[in-house]
Amino acid sequence: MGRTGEHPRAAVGGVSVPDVRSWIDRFAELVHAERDRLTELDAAVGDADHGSNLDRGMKAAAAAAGELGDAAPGELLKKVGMTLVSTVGGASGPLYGTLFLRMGASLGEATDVDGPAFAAALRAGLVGVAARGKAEVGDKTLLDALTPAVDELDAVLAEGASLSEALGRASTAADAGRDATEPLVARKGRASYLGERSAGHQDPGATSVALLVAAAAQTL
Amino acid sequence: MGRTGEHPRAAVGGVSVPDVRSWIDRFAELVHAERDRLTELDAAVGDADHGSNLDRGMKAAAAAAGELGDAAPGELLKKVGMTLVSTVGGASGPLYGTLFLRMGASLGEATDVDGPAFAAALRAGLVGVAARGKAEVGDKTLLDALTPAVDELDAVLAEGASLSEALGRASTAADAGRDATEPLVARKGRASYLGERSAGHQDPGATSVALLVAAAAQTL
Amino acid sequence: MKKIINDPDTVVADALLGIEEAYPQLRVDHENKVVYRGDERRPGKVGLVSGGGSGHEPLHGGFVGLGMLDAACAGEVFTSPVPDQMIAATKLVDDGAGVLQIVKNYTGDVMNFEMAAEMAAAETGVEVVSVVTDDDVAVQDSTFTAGRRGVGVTVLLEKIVGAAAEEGRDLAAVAELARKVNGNGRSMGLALTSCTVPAAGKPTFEIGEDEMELGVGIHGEPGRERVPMASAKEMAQLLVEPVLADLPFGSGDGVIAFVNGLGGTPLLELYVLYHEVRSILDQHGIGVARSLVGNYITSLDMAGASVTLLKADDELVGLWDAPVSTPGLRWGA
Amino acid sequence: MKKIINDPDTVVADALLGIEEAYPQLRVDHENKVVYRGDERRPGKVGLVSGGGSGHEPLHGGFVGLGMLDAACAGEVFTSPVPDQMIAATKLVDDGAGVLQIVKNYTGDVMNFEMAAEMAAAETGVEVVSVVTDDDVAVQDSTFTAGRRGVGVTVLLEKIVGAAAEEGRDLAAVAELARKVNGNGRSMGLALTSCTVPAAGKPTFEIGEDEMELGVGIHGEPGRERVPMASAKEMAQLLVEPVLADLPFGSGDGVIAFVNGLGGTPLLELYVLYHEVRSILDQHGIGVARSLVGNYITSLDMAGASVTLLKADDELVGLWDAPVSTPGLRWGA
Ligand SMILES: Nc1ncnc2c1ncn2[C@@H]1O[C@H](COP(=O)(O)OP(=O)(O)O)[C@@H](O)[C@H]1O
Ligand SMILES: Nc1ncnc2c1ncn2[C@@H]1O[C@H](COP(=O)(O)OP(=O)(O)O)[C@@H](O)[C@H]1O
Ligand SMILES: [Mg+2]
Ligand SMILES: [Mg+2]
Ligand SMILES: [Mg+2]
Ligand SMILES: [Mg+2]
Repeated sequence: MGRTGEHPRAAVGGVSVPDVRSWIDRFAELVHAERDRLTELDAAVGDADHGSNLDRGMKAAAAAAGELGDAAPGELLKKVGMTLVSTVGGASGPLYGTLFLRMGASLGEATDVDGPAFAAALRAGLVGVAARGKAEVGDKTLLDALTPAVDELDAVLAEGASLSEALGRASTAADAGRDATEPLVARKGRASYLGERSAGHQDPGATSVALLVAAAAQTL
Repeated sequence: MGRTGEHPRAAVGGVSVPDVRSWIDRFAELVHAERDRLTELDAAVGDADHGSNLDRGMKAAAAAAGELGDAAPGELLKKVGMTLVSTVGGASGPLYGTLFLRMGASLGEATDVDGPAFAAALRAGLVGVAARGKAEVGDKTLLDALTPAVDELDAVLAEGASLSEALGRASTAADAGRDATEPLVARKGRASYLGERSAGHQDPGATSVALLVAAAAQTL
Repeated sequence: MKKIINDPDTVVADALLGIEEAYPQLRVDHENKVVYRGDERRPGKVGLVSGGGSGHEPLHGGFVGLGMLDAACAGEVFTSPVPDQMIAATKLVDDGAGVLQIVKNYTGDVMNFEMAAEMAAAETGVEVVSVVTDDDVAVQDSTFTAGRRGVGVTVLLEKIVGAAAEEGRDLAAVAELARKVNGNGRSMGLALTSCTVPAAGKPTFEIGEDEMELGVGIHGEPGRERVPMASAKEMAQLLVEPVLADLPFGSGDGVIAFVNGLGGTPLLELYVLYHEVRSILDQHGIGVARSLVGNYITSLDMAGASVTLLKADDELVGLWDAPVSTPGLRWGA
Repeated sequence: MKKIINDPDTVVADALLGIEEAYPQLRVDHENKVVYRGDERRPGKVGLVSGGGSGHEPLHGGFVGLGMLDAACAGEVFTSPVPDQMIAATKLVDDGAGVLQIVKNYTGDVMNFEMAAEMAAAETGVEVVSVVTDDDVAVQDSTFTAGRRGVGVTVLLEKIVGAAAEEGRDLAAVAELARKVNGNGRSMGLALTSCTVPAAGKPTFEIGEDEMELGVGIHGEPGRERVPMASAKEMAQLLVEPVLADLPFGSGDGVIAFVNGLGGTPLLELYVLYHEVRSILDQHGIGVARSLVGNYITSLDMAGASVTLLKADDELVGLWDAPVSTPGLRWGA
């Protein structure tokens, strides 16, 4: 359920452009607040830059979203995706970029975005991320938080719940997925070079994805 | 006064080939015994290799002197000089090498080497060293021990003393010259880069020269 | 951390200013951090673009020039460049014959170059083909990992494929050659010390005075194992044997032998290592057609070295010998 | 101490084996530790011989080849070679036109080369002329010291004089040119860390995380002073200003600008420094005719850099541009 926004065509009960802006702003805030924690997690299994990568990117993305004038939600998400691709680099740039770009493509120029349309867009993003990274659930990547969240969102919406309620349950699923990465042995990304030694550490990307879903639950 | 030697033409009362060999052997022994001390002194003001440089060279020189068959003292000294030049490197190689080469040249093929002839050879060596290194007394170099020793040798011989006695007094003069290098500021060689900071350290080269003269006093 | 820098955040931008000033034949697009050729290029030549995180100099910017790369994208230190950079580079170097991207196999690099190729094709219609190098035998099981890392072979490939492009071969032929080079080369490295990333300010890993990291990656990634410090002869053994075990370098085969310094190791030591590598190759009856010894794909200030062997037939040796004129490799021109 | 060596006592001999194997165009007289040209030399050319302690690679052995040195004598690490080596080198390279010795100004080097020249003249009748480089402005008062040390100018001199010898100039002309180059060049270096001599096994000097040695010598000799760690911009100032103060580099003069790494500093940082050096030269209105950036006269694994400026007229620039083909510097051939 969207908050009341100033956009002329804000779809009450759906996801409006101001809603998307709030989501992006909130995610940027959470990433900034958790920046050091994300980087610490990456120091243990990767190269200690996930927090700074995503913070740099989300700052730029929030600014770009703020500057974009009259646009549909899908266009806004595309802009966010493009900005992330252009500013993050590393593995998470193309992955987060693809997520938002595919969401944007899925929504197209539609101005009325209801719960199922939003969920479909998120699944399109998930499919894009999986294709881009060629990872599967269990490989100890951000897919391990994103996949259960998208599955839960679909399931709860199918029960007839509101988007807001469904996103709340999806956020819980994302957190659980994030926690479940700890014992896993990484099979993709930089952490995979550690082999068995990657077990015992929570995946940084799954941790930031949990923030993304939490931000959605708080704002949409 | 030479020890009795096995050389057929050993000049009793002068310096024979076996005497020269004894001198060289004794100097090599002293250098070997004081190797670490010489290197330590060089560590303080130079590059920590004077002991190893001279030990390597004198080992080779003593061996070369031992191998040389029938020869005059001057030829033996030349051989020692050549060997030092070829094996020591750095500053002390050419300096010690020149000292012995010039002594050898001064004595030529003479087989009778009396005190004055030996003293003249040593002075020729000193002149050669000074020319080679372009240093003066007071520059904190081996000249600060060698010059007073040669001066004292001449003076005592002029009084009519024996070579052995004169070398004993020359050795005392060399030791005094060596000790006097401590407060000096180096103006030649590697130590000169330290400027004022070279004061307060005894010069390694002057220290090894004092061993050279002591060895002469003990063997000739 | 003691480094000759102004600010960790500007080190790459600052270095690009220096590179541009040091080499009048190069140009730099500072906005996109792309180093490219400023000399006259052969018309209609396939464009060669590479790039990656900075900190491996002379790779890649130092290999731009006649007979090697046409452009190189400089990412932040140890961070893949973004697609915008590759797209800018693609536009700069395309002359109608298409562009080959040379990509070292790291997740970030592969994905960013992949997106760049898609976007360049969509935006500009330029045909872009990517070839990935993955020669680091330290990564043993590529089914359960991101795959072998691209290391030393990248240097040899950029030279050889650069010569082929200069010869006028088309995009398909150049790409096929690149895959051949990658398929015939293997590498392994070891570290005596860690590198220090400017932005991190402290060494990437801890390592004792009496141990070395065998199979280290060029970003300080962990290797196969920690082993005790050893002589140059033993190090050569530890590096060459896994390389030989991985590809059937048969007796009588010729190789291009490449001993690479990781940045903090003096040339004097690399020559000592090279001699030991040669001795082992002699024992195996493997002839050395060409040699390369020096710091070419580095890991900032890391002390250590890697060995790359490329099985080389007459074609590869001929292309290796062709003229090249870049800051990092130059001969015949 | 962590080094890629077999034994500190054999490190130079072992490295010479590697050098010989890595560069088919070079030959090595292992008994005398002399690296010399194995390619066809221009008949009747003045022979160019240099040498010095090892540990400064690529200097001098890496500068043997067409258009540069004919032979280089490798001493033990940081220890002057002995006259036998120079005599052997002289005999190898003399072709009737005499031999120029290029000697860095250190007491040991100067005396050993001097003896070699005398002995070579006596033994072989070859005419030998020596030129000493002494460009290190860190040594301020040469009346009370062994004089300024020979550092970066040596590299530029070997290249320029090598070109003149290749052109066919006679011994007197080549020696005069060498003195001109030395007279017009000045250098200054700084160290962030000490080097470690293999035989010593521990760092030559202690230095804190927050300080640097300004004016350091290439054997770790003390410099002008210990100063606090600074930015690349400030370092450039500290190096360039004393160099400019020492020689009347006037506004409008052109220079060959050389930023040299001491062995442990990555190329990335040298480019950052080079840009800052250029900015200062710009401010002084000093044009840069040619640039050289890299590790050319090193101090084992020392982190740090030096700046050399050589006031260059058309003659020097022309000779700089002439073809050269050595492991360390190569172009036009
Ligand atoms: N192939 C992949 N598929 C999905 N996610 C991946 C993949 N590779 C890495 N990741 C995610 O990216 C995160 C690391 O991101 P980041 O540190 O920003 O990039 P880099 O590894 O290039 O430094 C990992 O924690 C993981 O969740
Ligand atoms: N120009 C010179 N004249 C005379 N003696 C010198 C001169 N330069 C250096 N020395 C002597 O040489 C000694 C150092 O010898 P050594 O350590 O073997 O050589 P290096 O300085 O080349 O390492 C100094 O202690 C000093 O006595
Ligand atoms: Mg990371
Ligand atoms: Mg010494
Ligand atoms: Mg010495
Ligand atoms: Mg990264």
